[in-house]
Amino acid sequence: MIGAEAPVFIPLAFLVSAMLALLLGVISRPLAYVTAIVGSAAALFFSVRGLQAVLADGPISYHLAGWMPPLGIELYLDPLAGFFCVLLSGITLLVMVYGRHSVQHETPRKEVPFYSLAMFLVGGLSGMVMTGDLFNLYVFLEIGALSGYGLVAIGDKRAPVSAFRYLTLGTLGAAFFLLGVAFIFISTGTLNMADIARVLLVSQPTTPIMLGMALIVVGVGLKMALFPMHAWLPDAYTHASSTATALIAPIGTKVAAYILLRVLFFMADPEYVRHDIHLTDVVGYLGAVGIIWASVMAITQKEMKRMLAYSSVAQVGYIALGIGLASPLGFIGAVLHVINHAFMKACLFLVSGSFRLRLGHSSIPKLDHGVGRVLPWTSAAFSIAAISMIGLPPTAGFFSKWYLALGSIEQSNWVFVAVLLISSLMNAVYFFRILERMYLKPRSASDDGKEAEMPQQAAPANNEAPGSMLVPTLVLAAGVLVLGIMNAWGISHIIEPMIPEGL
Amino acid sequence: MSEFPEHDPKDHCLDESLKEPTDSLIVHATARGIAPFILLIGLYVFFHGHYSPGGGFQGGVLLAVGFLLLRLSLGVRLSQIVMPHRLTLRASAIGALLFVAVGLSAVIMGGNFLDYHLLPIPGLAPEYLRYFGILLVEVGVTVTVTFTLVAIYDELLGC
Amino acid sequence: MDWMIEFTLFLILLTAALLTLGVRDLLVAVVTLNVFSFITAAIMVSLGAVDVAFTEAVVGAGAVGLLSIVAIRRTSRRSQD
Amino acid sequence: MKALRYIVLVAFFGVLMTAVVKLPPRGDVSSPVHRRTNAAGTPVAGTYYIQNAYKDAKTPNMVTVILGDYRSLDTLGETIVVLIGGIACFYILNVRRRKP
Amino acid sequence: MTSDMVYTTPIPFLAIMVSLIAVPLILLSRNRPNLREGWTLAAALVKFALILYLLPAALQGRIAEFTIIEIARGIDLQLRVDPMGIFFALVASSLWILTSFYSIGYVRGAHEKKQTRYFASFAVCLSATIGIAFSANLLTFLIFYEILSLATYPLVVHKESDEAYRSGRMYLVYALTAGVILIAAVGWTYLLAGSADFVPGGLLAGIIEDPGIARALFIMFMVGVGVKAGIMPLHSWLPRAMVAPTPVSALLHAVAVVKSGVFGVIRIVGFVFGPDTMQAFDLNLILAVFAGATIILASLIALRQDNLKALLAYSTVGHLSYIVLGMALLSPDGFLGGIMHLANHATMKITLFFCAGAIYVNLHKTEISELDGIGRTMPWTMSMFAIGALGLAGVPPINGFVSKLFLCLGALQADQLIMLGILLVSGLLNAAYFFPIIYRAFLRKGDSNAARFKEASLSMVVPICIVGVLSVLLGFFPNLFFHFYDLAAAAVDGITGITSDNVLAGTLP
Amino acid sequence: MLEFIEGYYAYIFLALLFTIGLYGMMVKRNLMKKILGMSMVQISTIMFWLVSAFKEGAGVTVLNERIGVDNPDLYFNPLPHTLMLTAIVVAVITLGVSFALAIAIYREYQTLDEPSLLERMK
Repeated sequence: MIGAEAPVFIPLAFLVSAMLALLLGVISRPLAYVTAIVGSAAALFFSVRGLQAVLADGPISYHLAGWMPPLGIELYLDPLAGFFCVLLSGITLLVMVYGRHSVQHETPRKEVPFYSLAMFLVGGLSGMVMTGDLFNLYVFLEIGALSGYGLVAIGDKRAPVSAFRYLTLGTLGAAFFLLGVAFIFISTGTLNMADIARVLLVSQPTTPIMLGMALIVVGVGLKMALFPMHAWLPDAYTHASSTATALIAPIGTKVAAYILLRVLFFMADPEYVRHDIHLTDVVGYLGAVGIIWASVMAITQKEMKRMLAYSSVAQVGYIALGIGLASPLGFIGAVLHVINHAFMKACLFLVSGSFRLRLGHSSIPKLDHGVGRVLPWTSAAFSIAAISMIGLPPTAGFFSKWYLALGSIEQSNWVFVAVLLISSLMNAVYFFRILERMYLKPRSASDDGKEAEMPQQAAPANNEAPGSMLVPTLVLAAGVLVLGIMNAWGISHIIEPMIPEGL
Repeated sequence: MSEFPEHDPKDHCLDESLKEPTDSLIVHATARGIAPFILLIGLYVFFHGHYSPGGGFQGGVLLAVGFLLLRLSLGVRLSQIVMPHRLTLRASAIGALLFVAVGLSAVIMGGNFLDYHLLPIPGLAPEYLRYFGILLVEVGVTVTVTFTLVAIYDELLGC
Repeated sequence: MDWMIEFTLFLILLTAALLTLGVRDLLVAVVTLNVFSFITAAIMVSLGAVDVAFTEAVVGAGAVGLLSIVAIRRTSRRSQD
Repeated sequence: MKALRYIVLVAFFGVLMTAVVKLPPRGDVSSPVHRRTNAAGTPVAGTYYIQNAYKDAKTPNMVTVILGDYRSLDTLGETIVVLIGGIACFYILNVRRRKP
Repeated sequence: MTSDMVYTTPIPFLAIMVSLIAVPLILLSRNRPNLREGWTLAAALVKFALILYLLPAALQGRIAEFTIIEIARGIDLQLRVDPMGIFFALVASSLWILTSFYSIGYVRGAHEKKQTRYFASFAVCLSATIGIAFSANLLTFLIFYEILSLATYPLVVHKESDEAYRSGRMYLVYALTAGVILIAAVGWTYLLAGSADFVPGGLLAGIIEDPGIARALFIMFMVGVGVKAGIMPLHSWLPRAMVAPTPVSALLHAVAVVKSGVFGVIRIVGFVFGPDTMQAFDLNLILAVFAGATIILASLIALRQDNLKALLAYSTVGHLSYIVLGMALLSPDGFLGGIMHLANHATMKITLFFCAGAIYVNLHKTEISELDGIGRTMPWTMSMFAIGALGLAGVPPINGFVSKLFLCLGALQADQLIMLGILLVSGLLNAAYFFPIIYRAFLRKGDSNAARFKEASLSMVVPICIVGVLSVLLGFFPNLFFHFYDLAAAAVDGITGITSDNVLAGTLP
Repeated sequence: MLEFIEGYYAYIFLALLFTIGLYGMMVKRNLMKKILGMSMVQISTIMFWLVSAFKEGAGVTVLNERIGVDNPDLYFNPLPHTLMLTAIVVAVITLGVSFALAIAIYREYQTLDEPSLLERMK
């Protein structure tokens, strides 16, 4: 019963809890936190039930207000979308649990609107994942985007400026998207994605449709920070508060990437996108350039959050590269990387938030091995996520790169192979720099403590982050490992059945 | 309205001129005179949305503009009596919740979300249930729009 | 020849747009934007979208006008370009 | 740098033009949007709404019916967008005043 | 291979997990050194016992398999205990026990810091090494290979000096670069063959037709494993990594890391490409040229070293290439000699490193020129050093002789007289750089102060003596204890398809 | 030619308006000007949809008893109108939020001009 209603209950759980957080926050501020947690937990529950139902009985098409799809709006839950919702609500739950101290610390007195906006953000994103209607997608996109602008605007001194840039570029992206939808709507006469796919199969592709697709790619590309359109991302992630970044970074751009996959491979005929308008090639090569460029930028950064932001641009490049391959292996790689990266980046940003709380900064040159001592578990979580980002087995990051590499080799696209390999090394450069400092760099000349001989005297006290922050971080780190080891199950049960026919 | 002095940028909160009732007799008279009519037109536009252009959003904007005119003429402090700004955001949340509640009541009755013809109102044909469903939903929209626009104005004004 | 009226409206619309972006006094720019909105609404009526035209008129003159004027009042009237 | 921006603008306009002139002309009744069924045989939404809006909801204004019933999820989204706008402004601007 | 020869057992998995399970225990007992090192020893012994338990079945030709999980689409994380694998696992695990004993003496004697981290990393390294040994397919191999790269890094930078950081970074750059190239090569192979399993005689046999692809793939593989195997243009991390504590060097250079690289070469030559494919595309020549050059050049460089550990490092580079050369010969005796040398070199080189470590801990001497008369100060240590050195030079009856003999026979079998010449010349060069040390130690007079008898601690001397004696015993009886010879012969059977009887009839001394 | 102009002038003007808005966002350096440009981009997109809803010789989208619903060609297409209602709301709210951000920026840096803003951010 609940499984069949899941498509609408998942976003509603978020949206309603956002409104309730606003109302209950009047009574007492912590109540907003509780509401957010309850809302995310409910959404997680519905997502899991939905995924179970989908895996058991096949995709669910939920007709809003009871109208058939081309007339009414359709929410479409297939295994991939279901899994995505589980991921989304799971990470949200963890980040929300984490948020308690961090939000109080970084944005005091604003907890109520913060939790409300955060819930709206995720509600919009989950709607984007499931909706089967292009215009409805735009509405959910704006829900997510507007709350994102708000969340990013509060942080350090520069946050409003970066939020402003995010807003202008994001709105421009939305306008491009809407214009592209207009072109497609005028040419096909329908807004339902499945319906458009049917129309495109029987009709001859025309210039407006091509431009429409291209505009949609540009619009979504702006949202997902594809290479030349990423200008908003580093600033926005750096200056926003830790919890906001930890929420937006892992899932915001990923959902946009997911939409790109949906639009390019499910709404349009992959064959057409690949051969007639070479859209996937463009996306793929932009991704490749973005990987290298952003990795170089990440190496030069001194602030950890900013480095992670640039690394996000690079990781988005991986996804774009997988899309650009336009092959089953590329599809698997892209989707898997979307999932993996969500876990890794969430973990890394949570760690940077814990650093800010306990060390008062997250600047790389200031780190020393005291960090490994003061925050042993947090540092361990960071290490696992970092190793996964580099792409070393058996962490999750290795496997997405593995499939991407397989896909590139399969198509004899040696440029992509080289980009993948070189970027792995660049990732290693900027993550090992931190790991080395965290564990090895001596705190000062006097403190070269011989641990075994004089335990706990020279060593700084263990001052681990509070449990509400530590547990989500560790869960995410464990998730990185589990995702790595279990990836074959996920691929064969969820991703592989979803590979579109034309690929 | 056109003559704004270049104010001191350090003054973060609102201008004193907008806090108290306005000095200008013309603004005062027109605003206070027109505001009730605008509110009335807003209500009309909202309720007549089923038969002519108009509906929740337009009605809501008009209502909000009516309240804002009162804000302009009476000053922020006095107009709190008409519309206290502590309430605005919460009221708009209630409006959105009303929308969701209408949708969910259809789910409770065994239909899909927002399927109005299953609304628990006895004795009406499905078409008229839809009619009232739309109306109920538009009430929610109107409430949200009205109060949110006032809230945004208040926030921008900084009080 | 309805479309010729619309054509003229479009020309005015573009002029208003360029004017809005061109003037250095932001208050003037905002007022021009209101004019812009009104012409938009007029074109919408000409296109038969009365609902949208109504909304655009209400929003462009009422909401956006008030909000933008307040925003300029809280910031600065002058612009470098 | 500035020249590059202008080039981008002109190029963008040019690209838009190439596609725009291939669209059905303004007012064309046979445009895919106005047909009864589309190329794949499914009913086109706009036409269905015109013909059935009154039947389904006894409301003469078709736009209201679509807004409130057929595509009510969009309207819910719209309402939420409005609400978010209010909360975002509150979140961004409502800071404690600094004492001079 | 018939199916009744394959049986499923979790023991290989357990053998890998034993040391991983020990890691948290070691970390938890960080403040109680005795308990901590107890865990290490216990794990080493249990691991060795588990592997020894697998030995009888392997000698009967039965192969243990264990599939852990499907790790990627179409590829399982699978362990298979074939003769080659258990051969390497035996070498690694038996020497780990000795290294553990020795480490305890060394780190306490040298007052190393961060001992907990040291033992933990050590345990992870061993897990990865056993994993490499038992890998059933390329991806499993790759996964353990990368874990090994990572786990070794903390050991290399253990000293935390600037030099150690530089070496560590260099090591990482080399290892990770090799790792990513290996990933690409593995992926390509998987796409070509539709599988990544190690197949005796060659997974790619008969699949590749384009010589360009074959060569490109082979070079990618060789770069991937060649870094760890120290083939010449890729070797330079190895001498730099000498800043690590000596037991680490012993482990790195005699057992775990470099042997994993060489083991990778064996796997790739024998089980991925196969002799026929190698021959068909002249891949063996590529390998032979590099290996031969490495042997000679490394020996020449070793001649000029004054630092004892640097000398040993270059000697290692040279000897690793013996094994690689044995593979490149593509003759049964060549394979046999190479595989045998894997074990023999391990015992000899670990002896030498242990001795170098004992000298350092005891007398704080690292340069060869300081070793005058040390033979009288540390007689046991230096005797064993002499055994190891002579063995490496190929003097009978030490086990180095046996493997070199097979290598020479292999060269004859393959009609590669140039290679034979290289082997002989390098033997002389080995003698040339080891002899001065022995001469200084025993025949020159040192300063009177150091001339007193001052042997290293017992936990260091005993392992040194054990490995030294083991070297000699293995020279006399290649099949002693572990049946190294039988295992190697069985592995060669698999690769070449020639039954061991033929080999035995022709060549057994 | 006249026919072509009649059929396409609206689209062409709107493409031009979109470009003008884009020009405002890209070239103008005052944040308020950028916001105005953004608004134009949105409006032009909205109008683009509305042009597609126009039918020659049709009437407004309120049911007219005299016309009936047998021939849908006699009413404008109501779908784009509805969608654009939503889009306008979104545009207005985005505008409101961007004003809020502009005020927040001004409060922090006392300027809205990008060059001096960048200077003061250092």
